[in-house]
Amino acid sequence: MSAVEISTVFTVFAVSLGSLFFLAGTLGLLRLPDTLTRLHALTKADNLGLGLIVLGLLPQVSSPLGWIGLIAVWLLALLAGATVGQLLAGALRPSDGTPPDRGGGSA
Amino acid sequence: MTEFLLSAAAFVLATVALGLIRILRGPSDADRLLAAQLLGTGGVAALLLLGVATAESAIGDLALVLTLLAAFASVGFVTGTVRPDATRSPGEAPAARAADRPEPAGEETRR
Amino acid sequence: MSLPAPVDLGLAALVLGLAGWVITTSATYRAAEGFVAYGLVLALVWVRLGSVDVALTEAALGSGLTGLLLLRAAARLPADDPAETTRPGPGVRVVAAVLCTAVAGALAAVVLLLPEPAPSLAPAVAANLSATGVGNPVTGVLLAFRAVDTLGESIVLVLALVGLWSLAPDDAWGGRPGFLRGPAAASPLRFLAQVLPPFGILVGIHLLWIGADHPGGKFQGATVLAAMWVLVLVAGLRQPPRVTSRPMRGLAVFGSLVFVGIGTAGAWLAGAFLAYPEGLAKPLILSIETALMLSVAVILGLLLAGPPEPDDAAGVRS
Amino acid sequence: MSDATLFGLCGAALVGLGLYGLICHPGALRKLLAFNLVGSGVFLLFGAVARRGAASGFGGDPVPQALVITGLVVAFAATALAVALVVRLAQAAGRTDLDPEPPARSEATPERPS
Repeated sequence: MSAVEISTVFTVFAVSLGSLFFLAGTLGLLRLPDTLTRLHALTKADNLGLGLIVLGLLPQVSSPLGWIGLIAVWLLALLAGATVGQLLAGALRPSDGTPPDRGGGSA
Repeated sequence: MTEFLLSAAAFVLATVALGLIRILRGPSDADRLLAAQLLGTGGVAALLLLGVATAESAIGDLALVLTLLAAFASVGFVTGTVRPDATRSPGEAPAARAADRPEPAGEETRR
Repeated sequence: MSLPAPVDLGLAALVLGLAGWVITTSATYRAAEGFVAYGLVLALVWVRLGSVDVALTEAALGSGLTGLLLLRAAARLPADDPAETTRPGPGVRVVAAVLCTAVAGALAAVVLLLPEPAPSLAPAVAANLSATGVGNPVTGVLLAFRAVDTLGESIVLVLALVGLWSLAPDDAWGGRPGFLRGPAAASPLRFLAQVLPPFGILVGIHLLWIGADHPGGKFQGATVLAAMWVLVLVAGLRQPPRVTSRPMRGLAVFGSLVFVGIGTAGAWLAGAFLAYPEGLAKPLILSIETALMLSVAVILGLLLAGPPEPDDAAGVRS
Repeated sequence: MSDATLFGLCGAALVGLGLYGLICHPGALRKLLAFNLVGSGVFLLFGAVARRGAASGFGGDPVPQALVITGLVVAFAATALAVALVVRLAQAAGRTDLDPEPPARSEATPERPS
C-alpha cells in the first residue's frame, strides 16, 4: 500500500469512528435517565468525536498552519468542554439531587 | 475522499440536530443547554470536515471562532442566576466575594 | 463544492423549527435557550449561502454574545411576572396569524419573483477591488465603496452606549457597569477566564489581519476580543471600568475619530470625503480597521456590561 | 429550487413567525426575541439576494453581504440597549409587560432576590 492509500484508510477510519462517537453522544443525550449522566455521555462523546475527526483530517491537510489550526480547535474544545462540564455539574448539584428549574414561571 | 468528508459532515450534523429533541423535552434548562452545546461541537466538527473537503481555510477559522464562543451560553446560564444553593460549588460562600474584591464604597462616585 | 441538497433542506427545517420553539414555548428562559441554538444553525446557513464573512459575524455575535446577553437578562426577570403567563385571546391570535401569514406570503412571492438574471454589483466590485489593495471583496465594500455606512455604524455603536448609560439612575452615575457582576464565580470559570483570553486575543488579531484578503475583519475580531473581556468580567477576575473613566471613553470613540480624520483628509488630498489617495488605500484601510477593532471591542464589551450601578449594590445583585 | 431560493423562503417564514411573536407575547423580552427573529429573517432575504448575485468569481454579491454584517452589529447594539431597558423596567415596575395601566405591584423594591 502506498503512503497515500494508508493515509486515506486512516482518515476514513478515524473520521467514521469520530462520527460514531457523535451518534453515541446524541443517543446518550436522548436516552439516559438524568441530567448528570447525560452530561457525562455528552462530554465524553464530543471530546472524543471531535478529537478523532481532527486526527483523521490531519493527513489530508498539507500546510503546517492547517495542522496548527485543527489541533488548536480540538484543544480549545477540550478546554471549553471540560470547563462547561464542571460548571454545569456544579450548578446541578443541589442538596437533594434534583436538577434546579431555571425556567421561571410555568415550568 | 471529498465525497466521504462531505457525507461525514452531513452525518454529524444530522446526528446532533437529532439531539435537539432535548430542547423540546427538557426537562431542566441544563438539559436544553446540553443539546445546544452538542450542536455547537457537532457544528464545529462538520465545519472542519467541510473546510478540509473544500480546501477553504476560512471555514477552519469559523470553526475556531465557534469553539472559542461555544462556552458562552453555558457561562451565561451558570452565572446568570443567584441561587446560592445551586449555582455555587461547595466551599465558595457568598462572603468569599466580598473578601475577593473589596469595593471602595462611595469613592469618587457622587458628583 | 456543495453538500447534497438534503443538507440545505435539513438546515432550513432546523432554523424554522428552532424559530417556532422560540415563539411558542411558554417560558422566556426557554425561548432564550432556543435562540442560542438558532444562532448556531444560522451561522451554518450562512456558510451554505457562500458567505463566510457573515457566518463569522453571526457565530460570534448572533449566537455567542447575544446568547449570553439574553440568558442573563431572562434570568433577571421577576419570577412572578404577569407577562410570563398572560396571552391574548384566541381572536387576536387568529387575526395575528392571518396577518403574519400574509406578510410572509408576500415576502415569499417576492423571493420567487426576483428578477432573472439577478442584478449584481459583484462585477463592479471585482473591477475596482484592485484600487483598494485589499483582496476580500466584503472588506473592500465595508471600507472603501460603502465606507460611509461603516462610519455611520461606528457612530451608532457609540450612541447605543450613550443610550445604555443614560438608563442609570442618578445615584448610580459614576459607578461600574452592573450586568456582569455577580456572586463569586466557580473556580472552573475563573480557570477558563485565565486560559482562554490569550488564545482569543490571538484569534481576534488573526481575524483582523486575514480580513484584508480572506473572510474575517474588524467586526469579527472585535467580537472575539469583546467576548474574552466579558469572560474575564463574568469570572470576576477584573472589575469593569467606571463609566467616568476617561481612558476607556477615549478608546470607545477612538475608532470613529480616526475614521472621520482619515475621511476628512481624503476630502483634502483625494478630492472627496472618505476617498483614499492613490497607492495609500491599503495602509489607510488597515489603520482604520485596527482603530475600529479596538473601539468596537470596547463598546461591545461595555454594551454587555450594562448601565452603571451604585457601588454598594454590587454583590447583592445578580 | 436553488439554495438561495430555499433560504430566501426560509427568511420570509421567519419574518412571519417573528411578527406573530411580536404581536402575541406581552413580555418585553419575548417581544425582543421575536424582533430578533424578524431581523434574522430580513438578513436571510439579503443573503438570498447576495447568493443570486454570485458573479466574477465571488460566491455572492459582496455588497448585500457587507450590509448584513453592518446590520448584525447594529442589531446587536440595539438588542443590548433594549435588554437594558427591559431590565430597568423590571426593576422599576416588577413586571415587563407594556400594559399602560399602572401595575398592581408598583411598590416592588428594585432589589429582588433573583
